[in-house]
Amino acid sequence: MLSINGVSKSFGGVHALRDVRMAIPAGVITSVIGPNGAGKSTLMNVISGYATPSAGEVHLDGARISGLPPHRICAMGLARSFQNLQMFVDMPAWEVVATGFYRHQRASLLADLLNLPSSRAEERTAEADARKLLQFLDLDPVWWQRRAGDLSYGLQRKLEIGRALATGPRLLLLDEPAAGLNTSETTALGQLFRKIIAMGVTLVLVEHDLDLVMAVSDSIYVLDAGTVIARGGGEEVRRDPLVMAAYLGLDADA
Amino acid sequence: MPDPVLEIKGLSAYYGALRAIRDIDLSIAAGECVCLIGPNGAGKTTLLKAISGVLERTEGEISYLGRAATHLTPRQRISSGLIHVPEGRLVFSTLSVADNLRMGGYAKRGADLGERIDKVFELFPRLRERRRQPAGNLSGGEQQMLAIGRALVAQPTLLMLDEPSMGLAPVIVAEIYREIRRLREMNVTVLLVEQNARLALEVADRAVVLGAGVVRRQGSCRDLSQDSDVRHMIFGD
Amino acid sequence: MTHDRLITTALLVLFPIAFLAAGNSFHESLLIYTAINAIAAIGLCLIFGLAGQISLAQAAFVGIGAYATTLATNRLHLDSTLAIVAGGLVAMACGWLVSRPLSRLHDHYLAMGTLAFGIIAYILFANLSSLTGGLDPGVTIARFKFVGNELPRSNDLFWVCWAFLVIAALIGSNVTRSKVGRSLRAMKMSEFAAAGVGIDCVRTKALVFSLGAMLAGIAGGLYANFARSFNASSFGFSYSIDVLVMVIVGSLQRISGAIVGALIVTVLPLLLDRAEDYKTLAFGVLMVLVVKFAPQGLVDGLTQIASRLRLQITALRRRPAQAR
Amino acid sequence: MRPWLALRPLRRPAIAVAVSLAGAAAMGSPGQAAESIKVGAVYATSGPAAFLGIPEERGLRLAAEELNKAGGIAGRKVEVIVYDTEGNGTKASQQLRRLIDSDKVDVVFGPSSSGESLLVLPIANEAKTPIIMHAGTEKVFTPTTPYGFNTPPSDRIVAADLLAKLKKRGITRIALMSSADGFGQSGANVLRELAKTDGIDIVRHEEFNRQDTDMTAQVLRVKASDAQALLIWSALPGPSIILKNAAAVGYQKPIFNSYAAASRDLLQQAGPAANGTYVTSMRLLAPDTLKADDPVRPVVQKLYADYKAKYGDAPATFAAHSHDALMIVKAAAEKVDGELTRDKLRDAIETVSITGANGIFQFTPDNHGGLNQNSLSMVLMQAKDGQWVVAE
Repeated sequence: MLSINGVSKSFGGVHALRDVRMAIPAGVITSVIGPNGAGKSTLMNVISGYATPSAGEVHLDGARISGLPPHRICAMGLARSFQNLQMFVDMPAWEVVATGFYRHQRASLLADLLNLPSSRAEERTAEADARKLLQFLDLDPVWWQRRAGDLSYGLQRKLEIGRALATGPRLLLLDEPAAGLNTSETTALGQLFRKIIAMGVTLVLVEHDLDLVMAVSDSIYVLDAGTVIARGGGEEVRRDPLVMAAYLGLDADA
Repeated sequence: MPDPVLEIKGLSAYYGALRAIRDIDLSIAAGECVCLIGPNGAGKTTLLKAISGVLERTEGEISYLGRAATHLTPRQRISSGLIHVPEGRLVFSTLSVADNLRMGGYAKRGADLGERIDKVFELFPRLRERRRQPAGNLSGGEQQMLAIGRALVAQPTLLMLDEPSMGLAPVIVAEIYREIRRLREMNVTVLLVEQNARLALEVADRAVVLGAGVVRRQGSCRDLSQDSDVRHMIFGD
Repeated sequence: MTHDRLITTALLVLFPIAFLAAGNSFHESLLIYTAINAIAAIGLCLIFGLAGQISLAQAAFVGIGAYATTLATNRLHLDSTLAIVAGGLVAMACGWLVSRPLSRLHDHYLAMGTLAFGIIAYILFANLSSLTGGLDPGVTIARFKFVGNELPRSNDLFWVCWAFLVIAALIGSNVTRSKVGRSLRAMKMSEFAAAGVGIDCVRTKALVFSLGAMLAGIAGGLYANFARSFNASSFGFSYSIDVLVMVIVGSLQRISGAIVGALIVTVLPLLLDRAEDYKTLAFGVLMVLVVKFAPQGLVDGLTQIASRLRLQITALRRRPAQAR
Repeated sequence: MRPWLALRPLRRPAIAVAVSLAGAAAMGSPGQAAESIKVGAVYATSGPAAFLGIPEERGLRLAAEELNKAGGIAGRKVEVIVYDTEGNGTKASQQLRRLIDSDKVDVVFGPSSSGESLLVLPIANEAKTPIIMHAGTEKVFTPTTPYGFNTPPSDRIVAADLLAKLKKRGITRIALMSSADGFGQSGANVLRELAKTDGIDIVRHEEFNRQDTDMTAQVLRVKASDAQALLIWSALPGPSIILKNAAAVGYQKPIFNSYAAASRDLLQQAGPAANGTYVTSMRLLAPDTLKADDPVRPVVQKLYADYKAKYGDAPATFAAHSHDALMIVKAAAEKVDGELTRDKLRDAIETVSITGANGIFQFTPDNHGGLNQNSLSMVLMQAKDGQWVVAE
């Protein structure tokens, strides 16, 4: 579904990504792990249009998306969350999710300016849909009207997932969704991923919580210093000596 | 039992019209390490912010080192050694590592600032290597070290750490926690908020479990990690 | 945001009452200028308050509207009201054109970009004498006619200004509550995330600049009809700053704030009259106080006080119950 | 405790605004003493045109004080109300309405600049209130409007006088540098028009912004031209900078300045570079260097001395505009029988003849400027060793 063909990205003289190749099939969860500074976030940015690759191309269902601006890529069915929260802090939580419906709202500008019935009906739908989505995310209704910026990191990350889902993506990139969650919340997040997959959305995770990654991933790529150093299923990767050294901090022979 | 460093009675805090934490009582003794655990939205971060004085609207009493601290400004609290390391590694990304550390001495200036910064470099040798680089160029783990280091420059009596492991690779998390243990040896009193409850319960003496803005449980880490309610809430067992 | 519609409606209703009660052409003229300024401020409220795009070019759009209206009235003999609308549309087109290069700039670079546009516009106003009459002698617009009839008194233009203010407030408040407003607020808080949900930030900025410029242009058309004779000096940098101050003092996010800000900025300097240069100082002090104690503007500051008072009262009621 | 603490500071600005607004409402009532003559003035006493507005206000207050000491005008005290326009036309028209409607003044002086004057003139006419402006442009009284009068010599009088003096010195090809503002544009238009009929060639015309900090480029182009002299038409500080630039590039030909630069400030700003430069000026600039038989001399000498005694500084020539305006009102009011109304005052001003500091005024229904070529308004001065002296 998503193919990354020899993508490189350098900032000044620093190579953040070097000839990265990935083929991500539809309907599964693919995870990308690696130490801090390995280039995972840069990779997410290249895929979602926030950075253009210095070399190589990214295709979504055969259509080239590298070089397109983020809003166009979003319109093609790719949504994401952000590692460093990009929250609409002054909105109530439900409205953050409602922003995701923007690209599906069809009322004309004139209708909006004149507050015509079509515009008002659309707003009511968006509000109702946002509530449905918050229920789907299992976010406690006490938070719905709260200012998003006052929510804890973990809950804001959940809102980011909701906002991304509201755009109606085929492919969802989640950048460290479990950061700031405790063990039981992380387990619940894994279950949420399953529900999202069941809706027909393909998932790509960047995550540090290895328990979660091992539990949900169909395949795992390991990135270190901008290159893919390993790929495969959970056990394969866990046993890979390079991964142990670079990521878990264990000596290969320990 | 030694005198409490921090004693809180009936503390509530508001966001707008909403009470985020309610009637919290908490006491921390000198040299103790207490961890705050609980689900997201329980009010852990809010409690730290209320203690450090950055929240405008609070009710209740905070006494610090035996004196009432409720009326103190955040800056006064920092000068008296009550230091908060907020979540999300908030470093001054365009300033150099060394300047970030100097900012730590802002509320507590003195001729020994250089010595204090050197001590941080001893604790985190990787920061010394990168002392001239802008903090924004550091990796996530290094930024977390810098945030802690900056707090240490202010010579904390009570150090409040908010999610020091968040968003870090396991290898880095292990390193950060090694340093937190060393702080304990240096007799710094620590109030730790951590989602990774396993780690927190290992390093702390005592734990406070928050839920929906109130204290649900308090006790020694050993007891609480055996408690089935707590295990259910935190670990989902 | 909740009370905005209510406060705006109350203000809009108070305007004609105040006008009828004024009974003095000076006080009437203050209300007219307040209405005109408020329309320009609502425009900036959308650009700056809602979308977070700082603009120091509002005076330029007011000027474009004023000159376009004058030309449409004097040379094309358009009906006065239509000429004002035409002035708004010309300003809107200009706003759309400049938004393209400006949309790449952020924060103080954007401020400088819009400032540069404002200065260029001013120089053009001052030197395109065949169109604008330059700084000397300037232009004089033909008398305002409502559907062919002259107004009994020149101050009766108030009703036209007020009608346009009502429309501007309505448009402003509809923008605020619709998906357009949501996309603008989203863009203000994180352009990254806004793009991530499919908002085309370049297009959205163009849209809000055009809308804000249109309102400024209408304000300009009204100004031309009220001042009758004017020259380029009315549309200099200091007027852009005045409009910015209105928005900051009143409210960054509320339409009602733009109206309150316009009232303060229009009336206050006249009260501080004998203060000479201290006037500027006094205004500066007011700004500092507002920014320090009511950073969202006076309207928000006051509603905040109201809601806190309500909270205190409920807290007091609750306390005895807790004591038990 | 804390919530109240956070709440308290918010109240202060709110109260300030409430008090101010209440003040605005209370202001409407005119507190009118039946016996006094109310003179309202709209001057730019702050902002970039304050160099005009401040001496104008002082000149007016000084003249009013003198009159009141001497028993007022025909037994009536003179009451002066001055409002600041900041040099802004919109504010000027607001303040004018305030004087007319709220303060119920009998006559209005000002505004300080031509641009503002053109804006407010229709309002004064509509309100049937006499206004004595201090504008440089003749457009404020040509064609005449029923209630509009003016005290300074118009730029047409000044320019014609200056061009005649240039021609007398055998100068027929000049370069013109004018500021890109109302004063400069108006002056340049008049000069171009008069030069054509007077047989003088403007071989080069350069514009600049009055606040620009370097005009070397323009000066070099002037130097390269075959002009016999340079004429600068701008308020300060532009001319001072041009003089310095001209000295720096070695421009040797005579430099003439408009009356807007007729100030000691020019000598201070330009320093030695000002030496030898000419300025066409009102007589108030250096009264003591005037010829003994000059009929205007006693008027300007008295104004000069009184002003210096009261304010400590020598007066800028603009102080004469408001001083003369009040003398004109005095002369007119003394002609009015019975109750003084705005209309009677207007009618009387049209018949006033006095010798003021700006020259010999003779108002008629066709000349609301009161001055003409023969009014002895202008005098050519030259900078010599840091002083202005009469050049003729």
